[in-house]
Amino acid sequence: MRREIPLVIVFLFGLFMIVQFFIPHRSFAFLYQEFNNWTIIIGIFTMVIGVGSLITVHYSKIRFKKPGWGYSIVTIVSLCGMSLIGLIGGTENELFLNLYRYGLSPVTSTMFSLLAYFIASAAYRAFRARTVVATLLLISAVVVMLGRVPIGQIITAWLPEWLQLQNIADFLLQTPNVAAKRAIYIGVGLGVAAVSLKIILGIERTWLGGDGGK
Amino acid sequence: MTPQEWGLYEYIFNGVAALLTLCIFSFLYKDNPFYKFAERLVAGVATGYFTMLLFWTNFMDKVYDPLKAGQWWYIFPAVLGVMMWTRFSKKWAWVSRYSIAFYIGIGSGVSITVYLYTYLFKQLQATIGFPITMDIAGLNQFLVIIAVLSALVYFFFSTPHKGALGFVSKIGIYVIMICFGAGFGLTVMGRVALLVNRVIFLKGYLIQLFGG
Amino acid sequence: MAGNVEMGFWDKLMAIDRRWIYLTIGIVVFIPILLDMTLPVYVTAEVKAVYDRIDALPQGTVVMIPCEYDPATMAELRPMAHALFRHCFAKDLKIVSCALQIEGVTLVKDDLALIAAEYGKTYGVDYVYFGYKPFPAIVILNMGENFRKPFPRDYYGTELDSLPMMKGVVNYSSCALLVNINATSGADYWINYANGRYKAPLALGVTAVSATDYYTFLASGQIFGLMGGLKGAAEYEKLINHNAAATKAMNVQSIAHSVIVVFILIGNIAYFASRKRKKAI
Amino acid sequence: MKKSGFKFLVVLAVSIWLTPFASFAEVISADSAFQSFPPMPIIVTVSDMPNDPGGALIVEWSIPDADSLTLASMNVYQISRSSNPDSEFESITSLVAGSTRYEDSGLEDGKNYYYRIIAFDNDNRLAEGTGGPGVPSGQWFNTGRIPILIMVVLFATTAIGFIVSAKKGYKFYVRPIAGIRAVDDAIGRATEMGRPILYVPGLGTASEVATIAAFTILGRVARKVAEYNTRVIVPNYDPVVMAVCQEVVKGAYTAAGKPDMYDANDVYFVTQDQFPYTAAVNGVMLRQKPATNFYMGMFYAESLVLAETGFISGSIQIAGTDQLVQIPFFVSVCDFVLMGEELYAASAYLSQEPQQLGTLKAQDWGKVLVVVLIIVGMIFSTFGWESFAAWFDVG
Repeated sequence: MRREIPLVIVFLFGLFMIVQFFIPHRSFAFLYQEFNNWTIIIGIFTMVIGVGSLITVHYSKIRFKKPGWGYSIVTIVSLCGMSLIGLIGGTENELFLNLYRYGLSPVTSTMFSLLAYFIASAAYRAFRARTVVATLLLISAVVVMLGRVPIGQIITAWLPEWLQLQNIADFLLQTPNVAAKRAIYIGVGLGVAAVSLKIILGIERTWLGGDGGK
Repeated sequence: MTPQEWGLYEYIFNGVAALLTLCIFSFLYKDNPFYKFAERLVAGVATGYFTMLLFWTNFMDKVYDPLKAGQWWYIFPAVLGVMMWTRFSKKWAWVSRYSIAFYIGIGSGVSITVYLYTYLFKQLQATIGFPITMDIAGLNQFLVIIAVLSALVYFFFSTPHKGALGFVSKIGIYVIMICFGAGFGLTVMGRVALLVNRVIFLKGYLIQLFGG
Repeated sequence: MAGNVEMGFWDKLMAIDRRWIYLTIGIVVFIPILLDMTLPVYVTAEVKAVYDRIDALPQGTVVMIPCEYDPATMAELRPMAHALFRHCFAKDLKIVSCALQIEGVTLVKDDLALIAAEYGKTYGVDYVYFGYKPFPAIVILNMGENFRKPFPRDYYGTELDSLPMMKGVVNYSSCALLVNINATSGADYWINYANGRYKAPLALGVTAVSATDYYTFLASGQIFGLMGGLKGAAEYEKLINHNAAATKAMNVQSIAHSVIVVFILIGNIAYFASRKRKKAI
Repeated sequence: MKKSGFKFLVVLAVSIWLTPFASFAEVISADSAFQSFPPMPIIVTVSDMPNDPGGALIVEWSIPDADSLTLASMNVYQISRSSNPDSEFESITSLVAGSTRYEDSGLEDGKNYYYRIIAFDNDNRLAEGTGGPGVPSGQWFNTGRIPILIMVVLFATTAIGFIVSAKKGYKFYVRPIAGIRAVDDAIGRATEMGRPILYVPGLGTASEVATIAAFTILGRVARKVAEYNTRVIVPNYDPVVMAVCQEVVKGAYTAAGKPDMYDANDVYFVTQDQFPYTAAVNGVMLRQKPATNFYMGMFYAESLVLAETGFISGSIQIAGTDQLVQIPFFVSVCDFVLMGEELYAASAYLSQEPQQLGTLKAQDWGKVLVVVLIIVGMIFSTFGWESFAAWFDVG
């Protein structure tokens, strides 16, 4: 019951999804769309568990006065406040939208912009010509970095055209870059097929819990 | 930039946004109470925001409306969804495996064909569809093919990378590294742009406060 | 690392506190924004292709510019959208747009309205905005049949059929071309469905980071043009002769890139110098 | 002047030729009373859209009498549809110059449809024609996807073949992968240092295979963690992923005979928004100082933010993703990286079950096949035999 039925479910629906790929008919297209919708619906319901987990974790921090428990109050209050406003006023009300616009999105974009700093420090540390492999990584990064901004074009303008940075950068992007991506994609395609097959056949069942849910 | 007509409301909201921006930037120096505050605040706000969005748009559109419209079979996914709630109980948590099994079954079934199609066939077709001609384009195409083949060899798992195979796989990892370097270099662009945008925002707020 | 051996200058430089690097980046980004500096922009073929295709369209042709960016990615993609809107409005083309990423719905609405106002264009006559529907793949597929299928009403709740511009505009085939500005991996759906299934001519505007990914599709002919990040936007701004945000940000980028490259150089010099010293000992 | 005179002559010749087709000519003349010469005929063919769910037709047309100049002057094609050739046609769309094909959809299966195409230059209708009937229907097998079917069958039988022979005791060689071997060492290190392990399952949903692969690796990590009495922290982005991770970790503790050590608060939900999630995980890294950070599954722009913060907090870092764009950042910052396919292979490696290793062998044979196809395809394309490459143009 706890192990066999889930494995049967995975097998049946997995097999159906493979078969439907080859059957264009309306009825299969309909089922395909329905089943996709169903997974979305499961996701919607599961959000309750997610929110439950968030509250439990922070509540236990507050209750046992674990380090930083004061910040957990901030989370609980902002979660409840935002939900309440959204529940009463709907998602189109001005306050709800403004809390998103001025409370959430500046943090989102600033977190994202930290990458400008992190990229610099990562490049400083990692791009050292220790080995052939590291050197290739380093050179191709530098060429593309300079070749894609005006300065790179200015500093190599005196060279013959095919040696100018922007053209080398374009070559790197269009030849080795495209080729490596294709190879990786092909490998990923096969890898995904293999893992999916193992899941459908019930060989791979970690998702049922540790030793396959025994 | 010139100051615009702002009311108190705009000053407060933009002030909050500017403050939060600085809170996050402070993380660069080290972890501190301001960052902690911003981090915990947005965890709550974001969850509240997305939960409400899920409820009002997705739940209403995908579950409530179809059921109301008489599409009775939507009771199945709703039941599967509710079964996930058994996770709140230690004793019944295993029931949620049924829903998870459905979810994973659909996902892996779709993936086999879709990945073979978009990742294998499309890439294969793009690689072999061009003739090797005696010009720059032909040379380029030839290089692409050599590079694809050697990078593929790098990913062979069941043979030792020795001898000729070792040599080819070495070329393969070189190609892959050039690809990663190019990817890294290209990304720097976008990331600096993001920072520029935040700086422009802060500058705008300062101008607004103190005049241009 | 330090141990009882004292660290030489080069070792110290190699292990420099990352915050000095952060500080330098901060300075080079802040200062050029205050000073207005311009550097020439070089236009690549993949951006020119987009410009040329649009530029060759006769007046009144409908083009579709679906936009999928959010607050986090708007820095890169908004200038691109602006430049495209400007080009289309200047050529008296008609624009249909939608946003299949929820965080961007109001952003795109505001952006369209802003540029339309610049060119004195009227909503419903010169441009139409569908707004947002979840599950991009399904929406894109349905739009291939009829825009009215996923979007019976536009963003403002008006029925599509009552908008003068939408007369005879049915699906992708009614649009001369599609330019999808996309910050997400959702661009794949446009390639697979709009172009793959419905054969709509498609170009992409993506973030610099994903641009590498889409060169493959450019090479395979699934997309006819590609704009990557601010650079792509700056090139487009140059083509339409309207320097705006992207060109300004590009200047900062040029300097920031050079600084990062200088850092890499210093790191390598330090690395080789310290290695030499160790060998000598 | 000369050219337009010639055009007139052509049109005249065509219209004389058309006169015997009285009924056809009548339709045209009735509609085009405002112009001096009758339009050229358009040959319209309507066929069912192949390999589709139904409800769609393909309308194709050509204008055999038009020279390239006339064709170029036709800048709008108006397409209208009717279920009866004698009744009113309803305009459905107009297409730009150079179009020769339109795919109509949203139709009713089994019904007859007729199409009329009218070509205009700026003011005049230059050509027109009607075609049909076409009857839309849905197909039960997509013949365009036969190559994929062959591939799926081939791959599945090879894989199952290797699995069966593995079960019979056949041993396969697998080459060592540094990132996978590092997994066990990393857990040992955490135990020595008395610090927890952080496992980030990425931003994917539980239906994405990369995330499913991450579950498997988590299973292995959690099992070791349970054996060594360390702690594993799993912050989640997606609630379904969280549910599975909880199941996996709990199962691992149970399997190790220590079910009481499992703490549900260690496998928790953060938020379903990329950067707030990242901010929170950063917090965990800096405050809990995990000895090892695992990043397995789908990662996007947050990859470098996470990896740099992990570096700052001094953790050993092992990443695995099939998101190509992010691999460079992981490669630069992390100690070990599983690139693309290696992530999928990891589960087989870690389990060391012969059946699992069997599928790796099938993957390799898949790659051998691809290598052969590329070489053959290259030769064929170069010698102009394009139908080989076209065979892979599946829809």
